Amino acid sequence: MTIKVRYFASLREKMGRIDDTLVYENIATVADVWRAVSSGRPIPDHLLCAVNMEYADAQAEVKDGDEVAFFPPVTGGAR
Amino acid sequence: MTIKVRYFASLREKMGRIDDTLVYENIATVADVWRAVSSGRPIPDHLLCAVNMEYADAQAEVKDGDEVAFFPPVTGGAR
Amino acid sequence: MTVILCQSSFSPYAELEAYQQLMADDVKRYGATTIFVGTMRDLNLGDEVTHMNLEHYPGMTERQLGQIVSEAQARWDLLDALVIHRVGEITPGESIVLVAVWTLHRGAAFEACRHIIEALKHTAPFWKKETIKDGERWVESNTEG
Amino acid sequence: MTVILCQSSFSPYAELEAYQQLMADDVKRYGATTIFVGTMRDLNLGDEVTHMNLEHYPGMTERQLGQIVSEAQARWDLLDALVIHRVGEITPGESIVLVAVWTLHRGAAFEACRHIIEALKHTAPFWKKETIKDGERWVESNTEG
Repeated sequence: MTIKVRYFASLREKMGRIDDTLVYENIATVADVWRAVSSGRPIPDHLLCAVNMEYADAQAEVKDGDEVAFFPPVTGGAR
Repeated sequence: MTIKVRYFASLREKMGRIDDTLVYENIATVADVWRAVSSGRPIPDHLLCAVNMEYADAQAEVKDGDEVAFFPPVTGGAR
Repeated sequence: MTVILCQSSFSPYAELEAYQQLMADDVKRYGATTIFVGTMRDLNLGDEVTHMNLEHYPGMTERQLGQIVSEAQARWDLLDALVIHRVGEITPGESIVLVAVWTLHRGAAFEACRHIIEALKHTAPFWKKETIKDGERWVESNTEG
Repeated sequence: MTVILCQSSFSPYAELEAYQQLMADDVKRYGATTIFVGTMRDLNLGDEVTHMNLEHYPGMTERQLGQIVSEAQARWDLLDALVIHRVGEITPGESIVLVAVWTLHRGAAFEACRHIIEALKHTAPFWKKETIKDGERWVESNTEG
Protein backbone atom coordinates (compact mmCIF):
# COMPACT_ATOMS: atom_id res chain seq x y z
CA MET A 1 0.00 0.00 0.00
CA THR A 2 1.01 3.61 -0.62
CA ILE A 3 0.21 6.46 1.80
CA LYS A 4 1.06 10.11 1.18
CA VAL A 5 1.93 11.91 4.45
CA ARG A 6 1.98 15.71 4.64
CA TYR A 7 3.28 18.10 7.33
CA PHE A 8 2.42 21.76 7.87
CA ALA A 9 3.71 24.85 9.66
CA SER A 10 5.99 24.32 12.70
CA LEU A 11 5.69 20.53 12.37
CA ARG A 12 6.93 20.73 8.78
CA GLU A 13 9.96 22.64 10.04
CA LYS A 14 10.56 20.13 12.87
CA MET A 15 10.28 17.18 10.46
CA GLY A 16 12.62 18.92 8.03
CA ARG A 17 10.42 17.89 5.06
CA ILE A 18 7.02 18.69 3.55
CA ASP A 19 5.83 15.16 2.88
CA ASP A 20 6.65 11.44 2.84
CA THR A 21 5.37 8.61 0.70
CA LEU A 22 5.00 5.39 2.71
CA VAL A 23 4.92 1.98 1.06
CA TYR A 24 4.61 -0.12 4.25
CA GLU A 25 2.20 -3.07 4.38
CA ASN A 26 1.37 -2.98 8.10
CA ILE A 27 -0.46 0.33 8.38
CA ALA A 28 -4.12 0.33 9.51
CA THR A 29 -4.64 3.60 11.38
CA VAL A 30 -3.46 7.23 11.57
CA ALA A 31 -1.43 6.27 14.68
CA ASP A 32 0.40 3.62 12.62
CA VAL A 33 1.28 6.28 10.01
CA TRP A 34 2.71 8.57 12.68
CA ARG A 35 4.78 5.73 14.17
CA ALA A 36 6.16 4.94 10.72
CA VAL A 37 7.35 8.53 10.11
CA SER A 38 8.59 9.28 13.65
CA SER A 39 10.64 6.23 14.67
CA GLY A 40 7.83 4.60 16.64
CA ARG A 41 6.69 7.52 18.81
CA PRO A 42 3.01 8.14 19.79
CA ILE A 43 1.22 11.17 18.31
CA PRO A 44 1.89 14.26 20.47
CA ASP A 45 -1.27 15.50 22.23
CA HIS A 46 -1.54 18.88 20.56
CA LEU A 47 -1.06 17.60 17.00
CA LEU A 48 -4.06 17.51 14.63
CA CYS A 49 -4.60 14.83 11.97
CA ALA A 50 -6.54 14.65 8.73
CA VAL A 51 -7.27 11.79 6.33
CA ASN A 52 -8.08 12.82 2.76
CA MET A 53 -8.48 16.43 3.92
CA GLU A 54 -11.04 15.65 6.65
CA TYR A 55 -10.18 15.86 10.35
CA ALA A 56 -9.57 12.40 11.83
CA ASP A 57 -8.39 10.95 15.13
CA ALA A 58 -5.49 8.62 15.82
CA GLN A 59 -7.68 5.52 15.55
CA ALA A 60 -9.11 6.47 12.15
CA GLU A 61 -8.64 3.84 9.44
CA VAL A 62 -6.14 4.43 6.64
CA LYS A 63 -6.41 2.73 3.25
CA ASP A 64 -4.14 2.35 0.22
CA GLY A 65 -3.87 5.66 -1.66
CA ASP A 66 -5.00 7.85 1.27
CA GLU A 67 -3.44 11.21 2.06
CA VAL A 68 -2.71 11.65 5.77
CA ALA A 69 -1.74 15.05 7.19
CA PHE A 70 -0.33 16.14 10.55
CA PHE A 71 -0.25 19.73 11.74
CA PRO A 72 -0.19 21.99 14.83
CA PRO A 73 -3.30 23.84 16.13
CA VAL A 74 -4.76 26.19 13.52
CA THR A 75 -4.72 29.98 13.87
CA GLY A 76 -7.03 31.18 11.13
CA GLY A 77 -8.99 34.38 10.92
CA ALA A 78 -8.12 37.74 12.34
CA ARG A 79 -6.73 38.40 15.75
CA MET B 1 -45.04 80.80 29.77
CA THR B 2 -44.63 79.54 26.21
CA ILE B 3 -44.39 75.87 25.32
CA LYS B 4 -43.82 74.52 21.81
CA VAL B 5 -45.64 71.18 21.29
CA ARG B 6 -44.76 68.90 18.35
CA TYR B 7 -46.48 65.81 16.92
CA PHE B 8 -45.06 63.11 14.69
CA ALA B 9 -46.17 60.32 12.37
CA SER B 10 -49.65 58.84 12.89
CA LEU B 11 -50.25 61.14 15.87
CA ARG B 12 -49.52 64.19 13.70
CA GLU B 13 -52.14 62.95 11.24
CA LYS B 14 -54.68 62.31 14.03
CA MET B 15 -54.09 65.77 15.55
CA GLY B 16 -54.38 67.32 12.09
CA ARG B 17 -51.39 69.63 12.78
CA ILE B 18 -47.63 69.43 13.18
CA ASP B 19 -47.27 71.64 16.26
CA ASP B 20 -48.92 73.96 18.76
CA THR B 21 -47.58 76.88 20.74
CA LEU B 22 -49.10 77.01 24.22
CA VAL B 23 -49.13 80.19 26.28
CA TYR B 24 -50.96 78.78 29.34
CA GLU B 25 -49.79 79.68 32.84
CA ASN B 26 -50.88 76.51 34.64
CA ILE B 27 -48.58 73.93 33.04
CA ALA B 28 -46.11 72.08 35.24
CA THR B 29 -45.68 68.64 33.66
CA VAL B 30 -45.79 66.78 30.35
CA ALA B 31 -49.23 65.42 31.36
CA ASP B 32 -50.49 69.01 31.74
CA VAL B 33 -49.26 69.80 28.22
CA TRP B 34 -51.14 66.82 26.79
CA ARG B 35 -54.33 67.81 28.60
CA ALA B 36 -54.05 71.31 27.18
CA VAL B 37 -53.78 70.10 23.56
CA SER B 38 -56.32 67.24 23.81
CA SER B 39 -59.33 68.71 25.61
CA GLY B 40 -58.38 67.33 29.01
CA ARG B 41 -57.67 63.68 28.13
CA PRO B 42 -54.92 61.57 29.81
CA ILE B 43 -51.90 60.55 27.70
CA PRO B 44 -52.66 57.30 25.81
CA ASP B 45 -50.54 54.38 27.07
CA HIS B 46 -48.62 53.73 23.89
CA LEU B 47 -47.65 57.37 23.23
CA LEU B 48 -44.04 58.46 23.82
CA CYS B 49 -43.03 61.91 25.11
CA ALA B 50 -39.89 64.02 24.89
CA VAL B 51 -38.90 67.30 26.53
CA ASN B 52 -36.25 69.30 24.70
CA MET B 53 -35.49 66.26 22.52
CA GLU B 54 -34.87 63.87 25.45
CA TYR B 55 -37.31 61.08 26.33
CA ALA B 56 -39.44 62.05 29.34
CA ASP B 57 -42.40 60.58 31.22
CA ALA B 58 -45.79 62.14 31.93
CA GLN B 59 -44.66 63.50 35.30
CA ALA B 60 -41.56 65.25 33.88
CA GLU B 61 -41.36 68.95 34.64
CA VAL B 62 -41.94 71.49 31.87
CA LYS B 63 -40.52 75.04 31.99
CA ASP B 64 -41.07 78.22 29.99
CA GLY B 65 -39.51 77.92 26.54
CA ASP B 66 -39.41 74.10 26.53
CA GLU B 67 -40.19 71.99 23.45
CA VAL B 68 -42.47 69.05 24.23
CA ALA B 69 -43.05 66.29 21.67
CA PHE B 70 -45.56 63.43 21.48
CA PHE B 71 -45.24 60.49 19.10
CA PRO B 72 -46.16 56.83 18.53
CA PRO B 73 -43.70 53.94 19.09
CA VAL B 74 -40.59 54.27 16.94
CA THR B 75 -39.79 51.88 14.08
CA GLY B 76 -36.23 52.75 13.13
CA GLY B 77 -33.61 50.58 11.52
CA ALA B 78 -34.08 47.82 9.03
CA ARG B 79 -36.68 45.13 9.20
CA MET C 1 -17.51 58.57 15.76
CA THR C 2 -19.84 59.82 13.06
CA VAL C 3 -23.63 59.82 12.71
CA ILE C 4 -25.17 60.86 9.40
CA LEU C 5 -28.81 61.25 8.39
CA CYS C 6 -29.04 60.91 4.66
CA GLN C 7 -31.81 62.29 2.40
CA SER C 8 -30.94 60.26 -0.69
CA SER C 9 -29.73 56.79 -1.68
CA PHE C 10 -26.25 55.83 -0.40
CA SER C 11 -23.81 53.01 -1.11
CA PRO C 12 -22.74 51.46 2.21
CA TYR C 13 -19.51 50.05 0.76
CA ALA C 14 -18.42 53.27 -0.93
CA GLU C 15 -19.09 55.11 2.34
CA LEU C 16 -17.05 52.59 4.34
CA GLU C 17 -14.14 52.76 1.92
CA ALA C 18 -14.12 56.57 2.05
CA TYR C 19 -14.52 56.65 5.83
CA GLN C 20 -11.60 54.29 6.45
CA GLN C 21 -9.38 56.32 4.09
CA LEU C 22 -9.90 59.40 6.23
CA MET C 23 -9.27 57.70 9.58
CA ALA C 24 -6.43 59.11 11.66
CA ASP C 25 -3.38 56.85 11.92
CA ASP C 26 -3.84 56.24 15.63
CA VAL C 27 -7.32 54.89 14.94
CA LYS C 28 -5.96 52.47 12.35
CA ARG C 29 -4.91 50.04 15.06
CA TYR C 30 -8.15 48.10 14.58
CA GLY C 31 -8.06 44.35 14.06
CA ALA C 32 -11.81 43.86 13.78
CA THR C 33 -14.61 45.62 11.92
CA THR C 34 -18.23 44.49 12.23
CA ILE C 35 -20.81 46.00 9.92
CA PHE C 36 -24.57 45.76 9.68
CA VAL C 37 -26.52 46.95 6.64
CA GLY C 38 -30.31 47.06 6.69
CA THR C 39 -31.96 47.06 3.27
CA MET C 40 -35.55 47.83 2.37
CA ARG C 41 -37.46 44.73 1.27
CA ASP C 42 -40.39 44.74 -1.13
CA LEU C 43 -42.44 42.57 1.23
CA ASN C 44 -43.65 43.36 4.76
CA LEU C 45 -46.38 41.69 6.84
CA GLY C 46 -47.27 39.65 3.75
CA ASP C 47 -47.88 42.67 1.51
CA GLU C 48 -45.97 44.00 -1.45
CA VAL C 49 -44.53 47.40 -0.58
CA THR C 50 -43.79 49.83 -3.43
CA HIS C 51 -42.02 52.44 -1.31
CA MET C 52 -41.94 53.91 2.17
CA ASN C 53 -41.49 57.25 3.81
CA LEU C 54 -39.23 57.38 6.84
CA GLU C 55 -40.17 60.31 9.08
CA HIS C 56 -37.84 61.51 11.83
CA TYR C 57 -37.60 64.20 14.50
CA PRO C 58 -34.88 66.57 13.26
CA GLY C 59 -32.58 67.35 16.16
CA MET C 60 -33.76 64.60 18.52
CA THR C 61 -32.98 61.77 16.08
CA GLU C 62 -29.36 62.90 15.68
CA ARG C 63 -29.04 63.44 19.44
CA GLN C 64 -30.46 60.01 20.25
CA LEU C 65 -28.17 58.27 17.73
CA GLY C 66 -25.19 60.19 19.11
CA GLN C 67 -25.99 59.03 22.64
CA ILE C 68 -26.32 55.40 21.55
CA VAL C 69 -22.94 55.51 19.81
CA SER C 70 -21.17 57.34 22.68
CA GLU C 71 -22.43 54.84 25.22
CA ALA C 72 -21.30 51.93 23.03
CA GLN C 73 -17.89 53.55 22.55
CA ALA C 74 -17.33 53.79 26.29
CA ARG C 75 -18.70 50.31 27.06
CA TRP C 76 -16.77 48.39 24.37
CA ASP C 77 -13.74 50.63 23.94
CA LEU C 78 -14.52 51.31 20.27
CA LEU C 79 -11.74 52.82 18.18
CA ASP C 80 -14.34 54.27 15.81
CA ALA C 81 -17.98 53.92 14.76
CA LEU C 82 -20.06 55.06 11.80
CA VAL C 83 -23.85 55.17 11.61
CA ILE C 84 -25.66 56.26 8.44
CA HIS C 85 -29.47 56.29 8.36
CA ARG C 86 -31.78 57.19 5.50
CA VAL C 87 -34.74 59.50 5.99
CA GLY C 88 -37.51 60.43 3.55
CA GLU C 89 -38.68 58.44 0.53
CA ILE C 90 -37.08 54.97 0.17
CA THR C 91 -37.65 52.28 -2.46
CA PRO C 92 -37.09 48.49 -2.13
CA GLY C 93 -33.45 47.43 -2.54
CA GLU C 94 -32.09 50.68 -1.11
CA SER C 95 -30.01 50.72 2.06
CA ILE C 96 -31.85 52.06 5.10
CA VAL C 97 -29.17 51.88 7.76
CA LEU C 98 -25.44 51.19 8.10
CA VAL C 99 -23.76 50.50 11.45
CA ALA C 100 -19.99 49.91 11.48
CA VAL C 101 -17.65 49.60 14.47
CA TRP C 102 -13.87 49.26 14.62
CA THR C 103 -12.21 47.55 17.60
CA LEU C 104 -9.00 45.75 18.54
CA HIS C 105 -10.70 42.33 18.80
CA ARG C 106 -13.75 40.72 17.26
CA GLY C 107 -15.85 39.97 20.37
CA ALA C 108 -16.35 43.65 21.17
CA ALA C 109 -17.01 44.48 17.52
CA PHE C 110 -19.88 41.98 17.24
CA GLU C 111 -21.44 42.91 20.57
CA ALA C 112 -21.23 46.67 20.03
CA CYS C 113 -22.58 46.52 16.47
CA ARG C 114 -25.54 44.40 17.56
CA HIS C 115 -26.20 46.63 20.55
CA ILE C 116 -26.20 49.80 18.43
CA ILE C 117 -28.69 48.48 15.86
CA GLU C 118 -31.03 47.16 18.59
CA ALA C 119 -30.90 50.42 20.57
CA LEU C 120 -31.43 52.37 17.35
CA LYS C 121 -34.51 50.35 16.41
CA HIS C 122 -36.07 50.67 19.83
CA THR C 123 -35.24 54.26 20.81
CA ALA C 124 -34.28 56.39 17.79
CA PRO C 125 -37.23 58.53 16.61
CA PHE C 126 -38.00 57.14 13.15
CA TRP C 127 -41.45 56.23 11.85
CA LYS C 128 -42.21 54.18 8.76
CA LYS C 129 -45.16 54.78 6.48
CA GLU C 130 -45.47 52.14 3.78
CA THR C 131 -47.24 52.44 0.46
CA ILE C 132 -48.93 49.16 -0.50
CA LYS C 133 -51.44 48.29 -3.20
CA ASP C 134 -54.39 49.28 -1.04
CA GLY C 135 -52.95 52.60 0.11
CA GLU C 136 -50.66 53.76 2.92
CA ARG C 137 -50.10 52.46 6.44
CA TRP C 138 -47.95 53.30 9.45
CA VAL C 139 -45.73 50.49 10.73
CA GLU C 140 -45.92 50.77 14.49
CA SER C 141 -44.09 47.76 15.85
CA ASN C 142 -40.52 46.52 15.53
CA THR C 143 -39.47 43.11 14.38
CA GLU C 144 -37.49 41.37 17.11
CA GLY C 145 -34.17 40.49 15.53
CA MET D 1 -22.30 30.89 -1.41
CA THR D 2 -18.71 31.68 -2.32
CA VAL D 3 -15.38 30.93 -0.64
CA ILE D 4 -12.22 32.53 -2.02
CA LEU D 5 -8.59 32.10 -0.97
CA CYS D 6 -6.70 35.16 -2.07
CA GLN D 7 -2.94 35.41 -2.71
CA SER D 8 -2.73 39.21 -2.77
CA SER D 9 -4.19 42.24 -1.03
CA PHE D 10 -7.96 42.72 -1.45
CA SER D 11 -10.40 45.51 -0.69
CA PRO D 12 -13.33 44.08 1.31
CA TYR D 13 -15.71 46.86 0.29
CA ALA D 14 -14.94 46.69 -3.42
CA GLU D 15 -15.45 42.90 -3.25
CA LEU D 16 -18.79 43.31 -1.46
CA GLU D 17 -20.00 45.90 -3.95
CA ALA D 18 -19.07 43.65 -6.89
CA TYR D 19 -20.54 40.54 -5.27
CA GLN D 20 -23.89 42.18 -4.59
CA GLN D 21 -24.08 43.48 -8.18
CA LEU D 22 -23.85 39.93 -9.48
CA MET D 23 -26.44 38.43 -7.13
CA ALA D 24 -29.43 36.78 -8.77
CA ASP D 25 -32.71 38.66 -8.36
CA ASP D 26 -34.28 35.96 -6.18
CA VAL D 27 -31.41 36.34 -3.73
CA LYS D 28 -31.95 40.10 -3.52
CA ARG D 29 -34.77 39.63 -1.05
CA TYR D 30 -32.37 40.22 1.83
CA GLY D 31 -33.22 42.76 4.51
CA ALA D 32 -30.07 42.24 6.58
CA THR D 33 -26.37 41.97 5.82
CA THR D 34 -23.80 41.37 8.56
CA ILE D 35 -20.13 41.64 7.71
CA PHE D 36 -16.93 40.95 9.62
CA VAL D 37 -13.54 42.13 8.42
CA GLY D 38 -10.35 41.02 10.19
CA THR D 39 -7.34 43.24 9.62
CA MET D 40 -3.69 42.55 10.37
CA ARG D 41 -2.44 44.63 13.29
CA ASP D 42 1.18 45.74 13.75
CA LEU D 43 1.16 44.55 17.36
CA ASN D 44 0.69 41.01 18.72
CA LEU D 45 1.52 39.62 22.16
CA GLY D 46 3.19 42.93 22.96
CA ASP D 47 5.61 42.82 20.00
CA GLU D 48 5.79 44.89 16.88
CA VAL D 49 5.09 42.68 13.86
CA THR D 50 6.49 43.74 10.48
CA HIS D 51 4.71 41.09 8.43
CA MET D 52 3.37 37.58 8.61
CA ASN D 53 3.10 34.52 6.45
CA LEU D 54 -0.19 32.69 6.44
CA GLU D 55 0.30 29.04 5.49
CA HIS D 56 -2.65 26.83 4.52
CA TYR D 57 -3.41 23.29 3.36
CA PRO D 58 -4.45 23.65 -0.29
CA GLY D 59 -7.56 21.57 -0.85
CA MET D 60 -8.44 20.97 2.80
CA THR D 61 -8.69 24.66 3.67
CA GLU D 62 -11.21 25.32 0.88
CA ARG D 63 -13.14 22.17 1.81
CA GLN D 64 -13.27 23.08 5.49
CA LEU D 65 -14.43 26.65 4.74
CA GLY D 66 -17.06 25.29 2.35
CA GLN D 67 -18.40 22.96 5.06
CA ILE D 68 -18.58 25.78 7.61
CA VAL D 69 -20.54 27.99 5.20
CA SER D 70 -22.89 25.19 4.07
CA GLU D 71 -23.73 24.26 7.65
CA ALA D 72 -24.42 27.92 8.50
CA GLN D 73 -26.58 28.30 5.41
CA ALA D 74 -28.79 25.39 6.44
CA ARG D 75 -28.95 26.38 10.11
CA TRP D 76 -29.79 30.07 9.62
CA ASP D 77 -31.50 29.97 6.22
CA LEU D 78 -28.91 32.25 4.63
CA LEU D 79 -29.82 33.80 1.29
CA ASP D 80 -26.12 34.13 0.46
CA ALA D 81 -22.67 34.17 2.07
CA LEU D 82 -19.21 35.29 1.00
CA VAL D 83 -15.92 34.34 2.67
CA ILE D 84 -12.59 35.72 1.43
CA HIS D 85 -9.38 34.74 3.22
CA ARG D 86 -5.83 35.85 2.50
CA VAL D 87 -2.96 33.37 2.30
CA GLY D 88 0.76 34.01 1.94
CA GLU D 89 2.65 37.19 2.86
CA ILE D 90 0.56 39.84 4.67
CA THR D 91 1.57 43.25 6.00
CA PRO D 92 -0.09 45.27 8.81
CA GLY D 93 -3.19 47.17 7.74
CA GLU D 94 -4.14 44.60 5.11
CA SER D 95 -7.40 42.65 5.34
CA ILE D 96 -6.96 39.01 6.38
CA VAL D 97 -10.53 37.78 6.28
CA LEU D 98 -13.98 38.91 5.16
CA VAL D 99 -17.19 37.12 6.21
CA ALA D 100 -20.51 38.44 4.88
CA VAL D 101 -23.98 36.91 5.17
CA TRP D 102 -27.29 38.00 3.68
CA THR D 103 -30.57 37.07 5.40
CA LEU D 104 -34.18 38.22 5.65
CA HIS D 105 -33.81 39.46 9.23
CA ARG D 106 -30.96 40.76 11.35
CA GLY D 107 -30.91 38.18 14.18
CA ALA D 108 -29.89 35.35 11.87
CA ALA D 109 -27.36 37.58 10.09
CA PHE D 110 -25.50 38.42 13.31
CA GLU D 111 -25.55 34.87 14.64
CA ALA D 112 -24.45 33.24 11.40
CA CYS D 113 -21.65 35.75 10.75
CA ARG D 114 -20.28 35.28 14.27
CA HIS D 115 -20.57 31.51 14.02
CA ILE D 116 -18.69 31.39 10.71
CA ILE D 117 -15.74 33.47 11.92
CA GLU D 118 -15.45 31.44 15.16
CA ALA D 119 -15.64 28.10 13.33
CA LEU D 120 -13.12 29.37 10.78
CA LYS D 121 -10.64 30.41 13.46
CA HIS D 122 -10.91 27.13 15.31
CA THR D 123 -11.10 24.59 12.51
CA ALA D 124 -9.86 26.02 9.19
CA PRO D 125 -6.26 24.95 8.46
CA PHE D 126 -4.33 28.23 8.55
CA TRP D 127 -1.08 28.82 10.39
CA LYS D 128 0.50 32.17 11.13
CA LYS D 129 4.21 32.85 11.19
CA GLU D 130 5.06 36.37 12.34
CA THR D 131 8.21 38.31 11.64
CA ILE D 132 9.19 40.44 14.64
CA LYS D 133 12.36 42.37 15.46
CA ASP D 134 14.08 39.31 16.97
CA GLY D 135 13.20 36.93 14.12
CA GLU D 136 10.24 34.72 13.24
CA ARG D 137 7.71 32.86 15.37
CA TRP D 138 4.71 30.60 14.85
CA VAL D 139 1.49 31.76 16.50
CA GLU D 140 -0.10 28.60 17.85
CA SER D 141 -3.08 29.74 19.86
CA ASN D 142 -6.23 31.66 18.96
CA THR D 143 -7.46 34.76 20.68
CA GLU D 144 -10.88 34.16 22.18
CA GLY D 145 -13.14 36.79 20.69
